[in-house]
Amino acid sequence: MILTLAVIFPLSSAFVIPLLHLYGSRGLRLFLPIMGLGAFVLTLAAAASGFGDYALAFFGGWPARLGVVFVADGLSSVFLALAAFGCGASFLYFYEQMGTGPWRFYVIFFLLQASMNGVLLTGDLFNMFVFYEIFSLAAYLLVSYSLTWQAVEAGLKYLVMGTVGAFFILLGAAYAFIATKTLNMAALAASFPQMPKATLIVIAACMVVGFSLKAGAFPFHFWLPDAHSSAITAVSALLSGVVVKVSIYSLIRVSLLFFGDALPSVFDVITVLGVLSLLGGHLMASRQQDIKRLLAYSTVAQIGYIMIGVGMGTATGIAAAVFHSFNHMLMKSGLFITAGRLAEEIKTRNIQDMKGLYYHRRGMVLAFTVLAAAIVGVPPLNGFMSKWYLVVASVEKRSFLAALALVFGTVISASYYIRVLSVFYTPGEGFSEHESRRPVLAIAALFSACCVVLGLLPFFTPIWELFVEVGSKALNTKDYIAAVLLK
Amino acid sequence: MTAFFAFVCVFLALTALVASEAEEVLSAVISLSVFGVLMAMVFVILQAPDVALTQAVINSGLVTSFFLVAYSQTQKPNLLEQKQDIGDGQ
Amino acid sequence: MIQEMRFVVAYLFMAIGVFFSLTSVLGIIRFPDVYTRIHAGTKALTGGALFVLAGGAILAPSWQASAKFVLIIVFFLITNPLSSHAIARACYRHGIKPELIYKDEYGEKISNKKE
Amino acid sequence: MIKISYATAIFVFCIGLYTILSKRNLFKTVIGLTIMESGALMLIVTAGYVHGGVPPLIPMEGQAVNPLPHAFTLTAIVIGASDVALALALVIKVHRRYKTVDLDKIRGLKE
Amino acid sequence: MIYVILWGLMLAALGGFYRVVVGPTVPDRIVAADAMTVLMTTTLATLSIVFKNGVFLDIALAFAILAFADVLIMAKYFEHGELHK
Amino acid sequence: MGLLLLCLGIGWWLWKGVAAMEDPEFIIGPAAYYIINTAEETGAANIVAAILFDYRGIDTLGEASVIYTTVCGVAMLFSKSKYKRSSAGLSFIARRGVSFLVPFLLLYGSTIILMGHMTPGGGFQGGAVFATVTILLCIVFGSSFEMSRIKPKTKETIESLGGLFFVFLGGVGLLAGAGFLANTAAGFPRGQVGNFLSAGAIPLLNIAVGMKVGAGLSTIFYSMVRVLELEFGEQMSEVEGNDKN
Amino acid sequence: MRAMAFGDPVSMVFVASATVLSLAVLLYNEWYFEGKERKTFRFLTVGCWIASLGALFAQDWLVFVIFVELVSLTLWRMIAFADPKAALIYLLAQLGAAGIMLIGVAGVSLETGSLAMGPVPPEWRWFLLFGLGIKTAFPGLHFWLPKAHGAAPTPASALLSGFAVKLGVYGIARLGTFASAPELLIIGSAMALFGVSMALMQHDAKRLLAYHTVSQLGYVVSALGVGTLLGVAGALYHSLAHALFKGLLFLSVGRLEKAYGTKDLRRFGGRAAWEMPYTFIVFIVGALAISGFPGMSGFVSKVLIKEALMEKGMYPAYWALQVASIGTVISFCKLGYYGFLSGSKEGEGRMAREGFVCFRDFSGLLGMVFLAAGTIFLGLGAGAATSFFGFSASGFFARSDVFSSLFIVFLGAGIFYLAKGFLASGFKGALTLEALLSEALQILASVRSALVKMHSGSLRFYLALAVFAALAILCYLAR
Amino acid sequence: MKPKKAPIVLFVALFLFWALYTGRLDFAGLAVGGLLSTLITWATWRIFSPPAHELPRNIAPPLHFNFVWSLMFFPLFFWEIFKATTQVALLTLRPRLYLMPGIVRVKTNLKHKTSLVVLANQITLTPGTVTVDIDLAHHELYVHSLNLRTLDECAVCKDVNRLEDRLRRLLE
Repeated sequence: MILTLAVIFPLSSAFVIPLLHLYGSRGLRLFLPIMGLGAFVLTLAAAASGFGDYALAFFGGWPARLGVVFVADGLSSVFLALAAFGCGASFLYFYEQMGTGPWRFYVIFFLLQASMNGVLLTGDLFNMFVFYEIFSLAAYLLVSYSLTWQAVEAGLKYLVMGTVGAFFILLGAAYAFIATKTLNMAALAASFPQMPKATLIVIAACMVVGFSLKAGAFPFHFWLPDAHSSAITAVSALLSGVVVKVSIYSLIRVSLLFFGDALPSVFDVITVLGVLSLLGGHLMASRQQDIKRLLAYSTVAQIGYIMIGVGMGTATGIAAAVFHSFNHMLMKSGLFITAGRLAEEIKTRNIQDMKGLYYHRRGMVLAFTVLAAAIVGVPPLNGFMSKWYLVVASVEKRSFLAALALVFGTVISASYYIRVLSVFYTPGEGFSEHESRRPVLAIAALFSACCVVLGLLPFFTPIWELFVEVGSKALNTKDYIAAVLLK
Repeated sequence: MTAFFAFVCVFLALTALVASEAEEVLSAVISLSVFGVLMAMVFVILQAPDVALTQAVINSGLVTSFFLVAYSQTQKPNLLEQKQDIGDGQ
Repeated sequence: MIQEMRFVVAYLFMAIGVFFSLTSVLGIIRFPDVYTRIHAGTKALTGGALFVLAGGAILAPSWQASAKFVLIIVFFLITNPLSSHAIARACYRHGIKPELIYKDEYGEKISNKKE
Repeated sequence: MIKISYATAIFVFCIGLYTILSKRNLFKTVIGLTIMESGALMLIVTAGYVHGGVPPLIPMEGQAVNPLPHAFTLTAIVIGASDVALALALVIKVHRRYKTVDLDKIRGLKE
Repeated sequence: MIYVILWGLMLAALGGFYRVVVGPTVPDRIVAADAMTVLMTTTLATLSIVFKNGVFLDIALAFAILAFADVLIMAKYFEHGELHK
Repeated sequence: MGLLLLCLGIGWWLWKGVAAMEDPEFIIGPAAYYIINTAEETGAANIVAAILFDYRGIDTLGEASVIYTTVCGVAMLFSKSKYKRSSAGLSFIARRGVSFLVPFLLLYGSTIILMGHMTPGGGFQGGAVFATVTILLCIVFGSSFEMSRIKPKTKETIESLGGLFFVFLGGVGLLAGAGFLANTAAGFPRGQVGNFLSAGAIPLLNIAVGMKVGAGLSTIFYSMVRVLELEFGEQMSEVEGNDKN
Repeated sequence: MRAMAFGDPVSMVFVASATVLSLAVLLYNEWYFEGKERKTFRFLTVGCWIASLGALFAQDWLVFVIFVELVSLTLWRMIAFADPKAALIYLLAQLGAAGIMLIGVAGVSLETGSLAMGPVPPEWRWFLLFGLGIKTAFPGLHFWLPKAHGAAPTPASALLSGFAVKLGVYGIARLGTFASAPELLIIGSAMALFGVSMALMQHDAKRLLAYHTVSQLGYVVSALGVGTLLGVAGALYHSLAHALFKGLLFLSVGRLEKAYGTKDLRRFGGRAAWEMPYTFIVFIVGALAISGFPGMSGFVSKVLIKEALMEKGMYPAYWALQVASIGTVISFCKLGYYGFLSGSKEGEGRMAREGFVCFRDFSGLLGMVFLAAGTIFLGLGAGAATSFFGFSASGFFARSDVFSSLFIVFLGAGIFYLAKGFLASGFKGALTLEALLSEALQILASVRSALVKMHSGSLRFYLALAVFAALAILCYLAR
Repeated sequence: MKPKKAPIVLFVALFLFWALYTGRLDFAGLAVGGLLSTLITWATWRIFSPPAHELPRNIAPPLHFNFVWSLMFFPLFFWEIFKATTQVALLTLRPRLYLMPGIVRVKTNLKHKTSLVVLANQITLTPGTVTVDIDLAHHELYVHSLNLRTLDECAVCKDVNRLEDRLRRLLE
């Protein structure tokens, strides 16, 4: 029930908004916050319902083999919570900035949220593809929303690459279907090990390529910096914080469920992609002058971190990847919101023109500092903790190359974030004297506070154990299959 | 039937190649519409009437009109002049 | 007997249709310019398709299928002259001159109108 | 026959991919997307075919083909059409900004 | 026998395809494509006899009803240079 | 050339992937169940429609949402544009012919929608026919003609209502406790297989999808047809503005 | 969270040095800085001290690394005031070190199931040693040190060489407190010799001191490598002593720098002995201490170390340290001569005479005096201090030790007198990791430019690359 | 047939289409068909008489439909088509093309615009002739012919007039 509502409520909100707009826009002003809040609460509720045990929702009353089933387990719960927070922050930011005027934005936003929840919850491969397409289309649109030439170009590139990726995913699903004649993920997982190797390879490659294209791992990442830097601030935060993570979720889910036993070398591929995107992203970010572009390349690198965690294929690795995903949502959304707001206020995105920003926008810059420190991995903050667990995971798997790449990447990232920060703190003149408005500051402050708290929490073993449990549960395909198919 | 199907398949590949390689966009669009018809035929031979019907409906009219609308919109290099004209006219 | 007659008639129709289709395609390939090719294209419909479809209508297993064949014929008859005519007119208006023409009263009319 | 269909589908998919990779015109890119999609769809539909099957409509004489891929394909066709429509809309927008549809000239965002 | 008809129609369509490929002007291609569509629609209808199933006629009917839209759209584009006139 | 080889390399692997599998002799998996039990459980003669709207109804909702997303997006992208109204259409013959065809096209579209549970077709195909009709009207009669008949506002209302109707029909199942988009389990009458009034909610869902798709696709076309765009520079504040059309 | 608790003597020694040095530097700050910077530095110094206390009390490798990182951060902020670039290099080096240590720590925790500080399995020891080696500036890994020391403001330099690098030593000590470690011996002696030889070639006063830090840490490391109680005691004693006298030396050079406006030895006027007598006095104390002059702290610690070495019969290391001592003396003669004595009493060069106008002037000196007092106390009260380690030190200070120290001091002074001209000429080009590192940076830069070329904005290229990658993945999976 | 009867003709046509298309003669099917046909007739019959500015008003809709003649008309029509097609097919099969294309103006005597359009379509359907344009004001058709046969005498006009006569008997 609650799982269904988590998808249906935002979807029907999206359907209702045009009616509200066309027949009296006052209703829009009243209902829009309610819709946003409702979507947030329902998503969180779905996350909560799935955290302990497997929560299932059967569509049309059909059992999982016949129909579509929604499954919430630990993994999807964490990502649901992530999506709830990311979308909430982005919604709040946009609502605060634009009001109810651009109603089509909200339509697409709610479609995006609904489809993301759908991807995170669904237990059916083709259904996942459908929701994936909705949210990809919504994402392309949100990127090109501002209609500047950058936005349009980035949107087009994103669309072409994303569509190619989607077709690869579709091809993978098709092959899976050809081989097993079923598309329920649990049923697929049960019948994967008996598949001919050639088919297995094709499925694995198509899935990895498709999801990497959508997530923006290294040789497939080229749309990402364009899209994330050209979009408006709220959208950038949403894209970097949440949308990319949903692809990561799909990658984790698919690779663990299908290839965990059948074709373990997939994880090597994922690790290599992770290392490449980590190094590539950091190296590219280190020479950017445009702050949003820098952050976007940093996202590529962080995707690399997460993919290294996934590629380890162990409970610790998955737990670290999940934890880092969550942290990255907090950090990158916060960074995009603060940096984007600053850039909007001073009407430039060039880092060199931001000299002395600290002395004029104290709150925002402080929040930016904390978030940047967190993303670099300064000890008591969450970025450090997740990186530490990533290192632990990779050492556990004895892949020192990945561990060294992690360290090396961190060093590079420190170099460019420090470059930005030192510009902020160098005295300079020429900005109008007003502090950003409260709600934005509140979001930024909340996110930086969350960074601190999440950095300290894993020191308490039980909390970290929760994450490890999520990882081990995600690894335990037998339980998943049993829970979905036997109910 | 198999031979006929093979022929249709070869034909399909040929139209796809022409749609890909034609130098004019319009020719490619025309080729694409033929491609769509052949696709529908393939679906029919594969005993999928629903899919074939969808392909038929989408292919004749919708996709072509979208392509041609977009193409006609991009055939005006100087938009500013156009704007002037329209502004004067109305 | 009647059944066999039906088959014979149907296949005769169809054979005629295929013959006309092939000749019309030959025309499309051989004719010199657009306007003449439109004639050939029209023939592909009227000569070829109609006869084949009529044969099919005779051959069809049930009356519903025959009705659908008839419907297809009717709609072809309605739609195809439209498209042929539209193409011919569009070509002329677009400015594609016929390569081979002996008499052009339409061109005279358009040029008169413009003046 | 099934193998022929598979081969054609894969070939068509590759042609679409090749079109996207090699053509500079944006419309060609979109056409490539369409072709690619068609290839994938053909693959899925073929997956449902069985020899001597009949369409999955209830008064059936004989063994029906697998109806499940047809449902998927329907959905996927719609999705592909939406993709194409959106791509074309964006192409128009790009043309508004760049005054060209040459992909090698639409390179404002670098590095 | 019916296969002869199918092959004949498809060969005719192939001939039309030659014009689509080489057609010097775009209207040539349009005309040829239209003829091909007609021929292939007929083939579709004939296929329903091959498969002994009237369902496939629906698809042929769809093409018969809707295929002219393609040509009209192209003709419109050709006549006016844009579709919104 | 290298690119071609690249693509063919991918194709080679894909081919190896399918070549490794044997051709199926009979149907396995859920499809076997569908073929046997569809008539009994849903009352739809068209198994594909039963799968689309009953067994896997959420897929169809997703599909409708894809179109909705595209429609909203295209409308958003072109919201700054205006129509250049013109009645320059095709010749009189074409006009007359098309106007003669339009009622038949409409009937054809609605037939496809309403018979979706029995014959090939359904909401999407019928909706596409409706959209084709509107496109044809615009093309043949010029844009000013059709505009006077169906306003964008109406279309958008139809589209939203279609979506809401779909969700509502799904919600009935949810309220009945049989799960979202439940059909006969939620109390919709099954009817006689092959009869017009059968298959429970499937015809209704078809209608909902048809409303949505028809209005949506024609909105896409009309949004793209809009030409005159005021070049507003590239400030963010002027994005969207007020979207009145 | 694994608990932190008060440590054993080992950490107490380091705590003491950190505390004393921080206090002194706090006092010195008042004189050295002005305005806003002073405030910041006050804050940073205290932060640094607290962080280092955290590191020293940590019972757990992870916590240790975290706090060491915090120390690095505060110091980075201090250095960045003067030279952001050097500061960046410093921070990156420290971060890299921490990261490598983290890999080791992760391995340890997986292998042994606990993160407790202490000896670790040999496989992971190398990771930790490598990381700590960067922090301790092992030869080859020391590339960040001269730059950071040279660029930093004086208090930061003092803190840096006073206890930031000591944290690395502390880690090494924790790695294997009572186990003989020949690799440490080798590294230590190499460090001592290398540091001194590099120091001799410098004419930047602060760089000279920085290289001496390397050399003195060499003593400590080799003493740790001995692995006996005596060795550990010597190492601890020496690191405590070194914290005090090196801090002292840095602070006094800082005063010189402020007075002359330069750090270059050749451009010092050399009249400071007359103009700044108090500074000169404390400098002399420091110089004597580092040279191992009897009665000073350096003497005691060096004797302890040498005894430990002798006891185990590690003669090569012993002699290496002796040679290093001679070099130390030479270079400090050089520093003292050029810094304070080379000019005549009536020379040119304008320079404000040391005075005590306000609290600021006073506090600056007070910090130094504080350190000098500590140095002398450690030297004279050696017995009291060594009893802290649980054994009496009196037995070691035989006459032979005193004489040998004196001999070394005078030998060094004599050599300096003879080779004064040669030493002033300076020296360029040494085989360090720096060259290698710059090579690596070159490679990195070329990689980056290749990457930049890749981001050409061409969608077709992007897609081609993606498809190529897909093909590669297929080929890999099929292998 | 009075103008008000137009919707009824439309309704019948639609209903016929429905019945033929669905092929169901049970009550529910016919009821739904009737309902739909009524709805669509109600919604669209106006399209048959487009707004005033579209067309000259004075042309009335076709007055009658001669059912008896139609029994004769359609076979003749098909025979005409068959004849023309054979002619053109033979034309294409010759080794050398003997073409004499040209556009001629054909004056017609049909009064009603719909019958004019039907004539135009009929001409187009007949192979060898394609209607290029229609001049409503002068009741003229411009016909492109594949083979004029003679330049001076309008051979095409004769063919067209033959068709026209039949059509007039059918519709007017």
